[in-house]
Amino acid sequence: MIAWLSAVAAVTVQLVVMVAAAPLVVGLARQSRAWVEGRAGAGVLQPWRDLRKLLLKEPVQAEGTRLQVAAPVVLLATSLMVCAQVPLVGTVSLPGLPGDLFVVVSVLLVGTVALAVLGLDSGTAFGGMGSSRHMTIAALVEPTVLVAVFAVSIPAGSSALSQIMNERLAAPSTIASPASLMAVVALGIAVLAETGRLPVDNPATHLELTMVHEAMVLESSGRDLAWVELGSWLRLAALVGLVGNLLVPWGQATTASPGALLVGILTLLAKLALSAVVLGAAEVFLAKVRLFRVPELLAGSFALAFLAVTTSYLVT
Amino acid sequence: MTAVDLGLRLHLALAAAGVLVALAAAPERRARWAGSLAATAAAAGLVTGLAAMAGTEGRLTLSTALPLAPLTLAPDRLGGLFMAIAGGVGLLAALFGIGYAHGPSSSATSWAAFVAFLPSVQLVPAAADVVSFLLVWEAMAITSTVLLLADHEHRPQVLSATRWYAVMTHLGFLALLAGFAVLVAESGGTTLDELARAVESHRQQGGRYHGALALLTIGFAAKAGLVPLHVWLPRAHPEAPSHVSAVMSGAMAGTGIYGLVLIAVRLMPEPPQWWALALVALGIASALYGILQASVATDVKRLLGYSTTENSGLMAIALGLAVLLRADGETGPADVALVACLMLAVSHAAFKTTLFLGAGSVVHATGERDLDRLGGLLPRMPWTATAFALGGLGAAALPVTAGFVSEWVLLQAIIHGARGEGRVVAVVMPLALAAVALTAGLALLTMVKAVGVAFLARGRSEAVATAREAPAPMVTAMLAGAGVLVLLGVAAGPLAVAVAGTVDARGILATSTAGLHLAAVDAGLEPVRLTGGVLVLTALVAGPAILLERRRPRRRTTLPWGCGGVRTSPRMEYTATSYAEPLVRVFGDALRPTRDVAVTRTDRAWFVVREVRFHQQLEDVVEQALYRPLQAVLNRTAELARGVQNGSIHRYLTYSLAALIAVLAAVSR
Amino acid sequence: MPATTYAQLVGTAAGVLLLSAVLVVWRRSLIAAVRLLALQGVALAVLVAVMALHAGEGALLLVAVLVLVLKAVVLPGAVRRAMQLAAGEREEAPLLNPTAALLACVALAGLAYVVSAPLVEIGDDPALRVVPVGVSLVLIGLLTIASRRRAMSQLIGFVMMDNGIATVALLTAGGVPLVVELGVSLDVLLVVLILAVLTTRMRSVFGDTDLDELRELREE
Amino acid sequence: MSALRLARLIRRVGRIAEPALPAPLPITLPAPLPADPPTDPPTDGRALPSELPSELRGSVQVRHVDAGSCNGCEIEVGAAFGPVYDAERYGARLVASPRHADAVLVTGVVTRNMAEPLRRTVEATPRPRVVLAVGDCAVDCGLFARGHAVVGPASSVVDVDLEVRGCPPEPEQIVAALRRVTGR
Repeated sequence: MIAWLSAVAAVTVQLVVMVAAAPLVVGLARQSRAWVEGRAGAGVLQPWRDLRKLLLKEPVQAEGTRLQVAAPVVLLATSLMVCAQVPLVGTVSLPGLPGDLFVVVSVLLVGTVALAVLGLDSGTAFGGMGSSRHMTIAALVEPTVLVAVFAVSIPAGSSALSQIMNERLAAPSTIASPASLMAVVALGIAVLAETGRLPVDNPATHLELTMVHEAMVLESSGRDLAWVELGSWLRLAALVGLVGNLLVPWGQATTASPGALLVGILTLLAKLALSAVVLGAAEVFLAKVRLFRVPELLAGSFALAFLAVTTSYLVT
Repeated sequence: MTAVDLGLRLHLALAAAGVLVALAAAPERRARWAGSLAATAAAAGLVTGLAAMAGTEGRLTLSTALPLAPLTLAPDRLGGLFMAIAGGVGLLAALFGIGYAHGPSSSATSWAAFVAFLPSVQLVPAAADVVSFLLVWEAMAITSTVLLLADHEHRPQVLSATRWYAVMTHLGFLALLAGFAVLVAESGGTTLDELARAVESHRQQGGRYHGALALLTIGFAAKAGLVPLHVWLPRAHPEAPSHVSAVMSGAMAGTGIYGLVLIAVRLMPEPPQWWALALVALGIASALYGILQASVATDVKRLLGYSTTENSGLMAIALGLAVLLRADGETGPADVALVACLMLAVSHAAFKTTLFLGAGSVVHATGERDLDRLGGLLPRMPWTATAFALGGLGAAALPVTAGFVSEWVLLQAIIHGARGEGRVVAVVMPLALAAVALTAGLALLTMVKAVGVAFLARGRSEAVATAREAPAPMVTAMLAGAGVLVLLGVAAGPLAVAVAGTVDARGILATSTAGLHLAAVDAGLEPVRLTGGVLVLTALVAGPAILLERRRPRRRTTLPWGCGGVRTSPRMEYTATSYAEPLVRVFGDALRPTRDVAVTRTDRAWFVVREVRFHQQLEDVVEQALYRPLQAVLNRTAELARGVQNGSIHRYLTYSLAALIAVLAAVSR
Repeated sequence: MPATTYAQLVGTAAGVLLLSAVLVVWRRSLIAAVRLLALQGVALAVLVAVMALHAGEGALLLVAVLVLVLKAVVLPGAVRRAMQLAAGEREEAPLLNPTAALLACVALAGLAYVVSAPLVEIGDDPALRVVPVGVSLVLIGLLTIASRRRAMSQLIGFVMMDNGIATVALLTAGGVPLVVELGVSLDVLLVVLILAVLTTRMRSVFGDTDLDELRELREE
Repeated sequence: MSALRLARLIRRVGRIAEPALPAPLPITLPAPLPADPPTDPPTDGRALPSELPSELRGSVQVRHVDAGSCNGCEIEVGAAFGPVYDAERYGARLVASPRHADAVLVTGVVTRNMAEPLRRTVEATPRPRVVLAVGDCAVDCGLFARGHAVVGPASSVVDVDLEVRGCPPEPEQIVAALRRVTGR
């Protein structure tokens, strides 16, 4: 019972930290981008200000739309579920919910579907367009994700994330092996595609015809939009945090003691901050690739993931 | 007398009564009576199957039916599983049919064929000897052909579809006949057990054994709809009445998979490696090709038909991997893969039945199967929409449905399977994983497209405007299918254990919360807790949302945001065709679309465009490349053969004479 | 050198070899391809050096230095020189689109893994486990030659094949005799130079180095 | 441009945003009415007597509507959101849909074809919302008054909360008007 309670407490802490940090990750990425561009920038807290304002506003809903209320809530709930299952602050997981990677991926996909359905539901040309592109990319990313997962799960002999992390903590030499590096790079590309970042999608675009993510939410407003935004930011933060933890697993709490959790929180925040700065700055150097060149990028990442699996057979 | 004994007799009796009632009853009562009897018979079959699955033995021998050999029906545990699947599907389909069947599909012939079709599908897995197996198999083929023909007077494409179906299904039958004939000749007996024993002792003989294996595989693969023998599927499914399509896809395709599993576990245990590799290759090709065609299809029933090919492909992959892994000594993952194959069969039956019935309900209400002309049905048909969406969730393998659980088990088998020393296995595993992953991704897109385009946004044609929810029996059947799908997804552990029992798979355990624990590969899944977690988190979000809803109510506007445009119409929405357009481009090499754009200009000026028409056609590439040339050759041969037959009685008698001489020559040698 | 470190170093070098080959197929830019070729040379040299240190053979260390000079500096340099002669051609327009080429790479890597089983099993040296990488390099090099238009890419594919052969030879024979390795590499250098000259000639005649244009030379 | 050259350029240029001016007057304070004569030199954004909503403090998403402008104002609006004036640092951002917007920024005289779209755009914007008329044309038709395709200034079609004069207005003025809304 006590073990159960402390696990719940650890997961709750992780959820709270992620909800607080996810907008800051986006804010920091935008801010670092602004610095590189020679701007002053809106400040790291800007996403939080945006959220507060959106929650205070009156949402507008068009006739004939049915899922504008439910779909954003589902998206946010699945993002929270992902945050609860992925080892971020620590590898402590709820008993019976070991954060199996395949389960995490399918929970993520439920969120993806919620967003795609939201776009179709709006009944406008742009909503359908965004939804179609979003699902196409999601479908093509899927092999990369699963094969990369396969590659990182080989040393641990399990697809449960906490076990993978523990294995990496126990044998750091596996982290720097070519197989693991290739898999993490492939996973990184997949994360960029899945979360709608450059070079697959431009989160700051105003041009409807180039949109993917934005086109689906053109119809949402007020708190509906707030849920969508927070949900997407949580996805980004959780996945970036996961990749960060795969590369640098140290600092994660392996027990639910307060001290370990504190260390876990601090190292997680440091990893997230570093990734956000790198992400924001790197995006200045990237151009969005044409939609029909995206498969090329994804095929590349798939090849990396596959080679990660074969090279992991070579070096044991 | 055991439950199975009783069940088999009851099942046959009820079905026979159903056929008689269908032929005799007055038209206005026919549907209710024949449908109810069919449903009861199917229910009896379901219970019998479940009992057999649990290990109850029983047999029904009809010694006088045929002069040569007695017919024996004695389902073993594996047969019981597939019998139960067919029973469940048949029950829902019959229930649905009561409200659905109208026009030609409610004629006496159609109902009689339907009532006879259900038991034939259920008794294939119950057959204990070759003769009864082939007999029931053929009955299944004939009754389904009759059902398919129901609407032939109104729609010419029905005839073409039936022709394809009849030819393919009989070629498959011939392959089975030949394959079994070889085995029977080897063993001297006709029961499946005798065959298995003969195979055991003749394993080293080579040639014949491999030939029989190949023939049987072709026969079963054609029924399961594996590429390249799938061509009848996307034609027959759209043209059959929807409750018939549900049985054809959910249960009849399952008999093909049953046959393949039967080969691998009972008839010829430890099949050779080439067979397993061929099965995996066929499976990968079917899964990818099927889902690719489904994702670009606009006819909702054609889409579902191709999706059947995809799912059969997944099952074939799982079965092939199970055989490969067992040959490699990896019994743990091999058992998991085998269980995955059977779970996929169960979940496929559940979601495909729901989806076909849902599609039938849409056709019933609107008369449209073309997604491009549907839309906005959610407020008009909320129950159909709910059931169809849940079915879509299952087909896309998302939690918490049986589809998700079975795909998860398959993935676990794959990632734990590659630990051995076998190099072939080591390379096949990641390839299979990639194929399964891409299939899952495309299935997700396909189902979002089907559900989203048909039920959300605004209607794209007038047919939608008058749509009304289906009558009670249909709604009940659809919702029951969806309910089973979710229930099996939540109770993953018991499902897996029950399925594992039928093939003696070890290391598949259920936890106290109906979760699934794969002891063989040390992996666990807890759908109940997962659902609980998601529900708690949803409540966490929904709470504030409801609170805010009170404080700041939302404002309704008439139009969605259309860039301030004054004329926005439903015609501007994305259609199913446009939804799949990026995929058509990405996979252009594999799909080979033919497109043409016709621009009509005004007479006055070249640059004033009056109208632009875009037409895209996506044919089945396999059919084009493989069957058309074959057909051409056949036609040419037939033309030549016509010279043989000129109506002259003398010439026919000469043929007889020549034949007689030839036979005598052959015998005397 | 401890056995585990040795195995890991060999693995890393092999990983870089394979990765650089795949990246050559992925990228369209020819300049990037030449840089990747140099990287591949370095990885090969490291592989040789690691084996030399492990076996404690001075001669093998000499081979490592030679490999470094030849494959990381001279050969890429020659290819780059050829490219400068055929100025203005920086982008490959492949016959096979990169998506398909990458998937083909994946298939070839799998094939290499399966077919090199007999080579791997000739000893229990951990270095032998990476023989499939060499075989994949040969196959991917051939794929590059077959699927690309520009003469420059053919050069690159050719050098990749040579690297692959060298890797296999090195790993299985515990180091090719110095003379043989030198001879082969010089052969390749010669081929590169000849092709470079040919390319320039082609360019001055056709204004392009699209090899499909060579079809026009056929007498009819 | 290669990544290396881009990096060098970034290092050489450094920060190009101009230093921030002191924060504007508190938004709840109603500003005086315009002193009517149109020859009045353009000043920074003047709030009409209505109060600006406090919900928008710190974050304003702007939907820009060109109701019939000569594109002079567009250039200045673009400059206001560019790196030099950097309106984003005060919490303002251009967005692609009025559903996401808090402010509708109107430039140009309202032409007949754009009157209905403008009305719809404002209608599609969730409340509380602010409408800014930027440039002389949007404020009082400027040069194009009494044109045959002109409906009138923005205020003749929708309720305008803030006006920015100038033909075209300078980016500082646009930024100042936006800062009145964000209060930063």
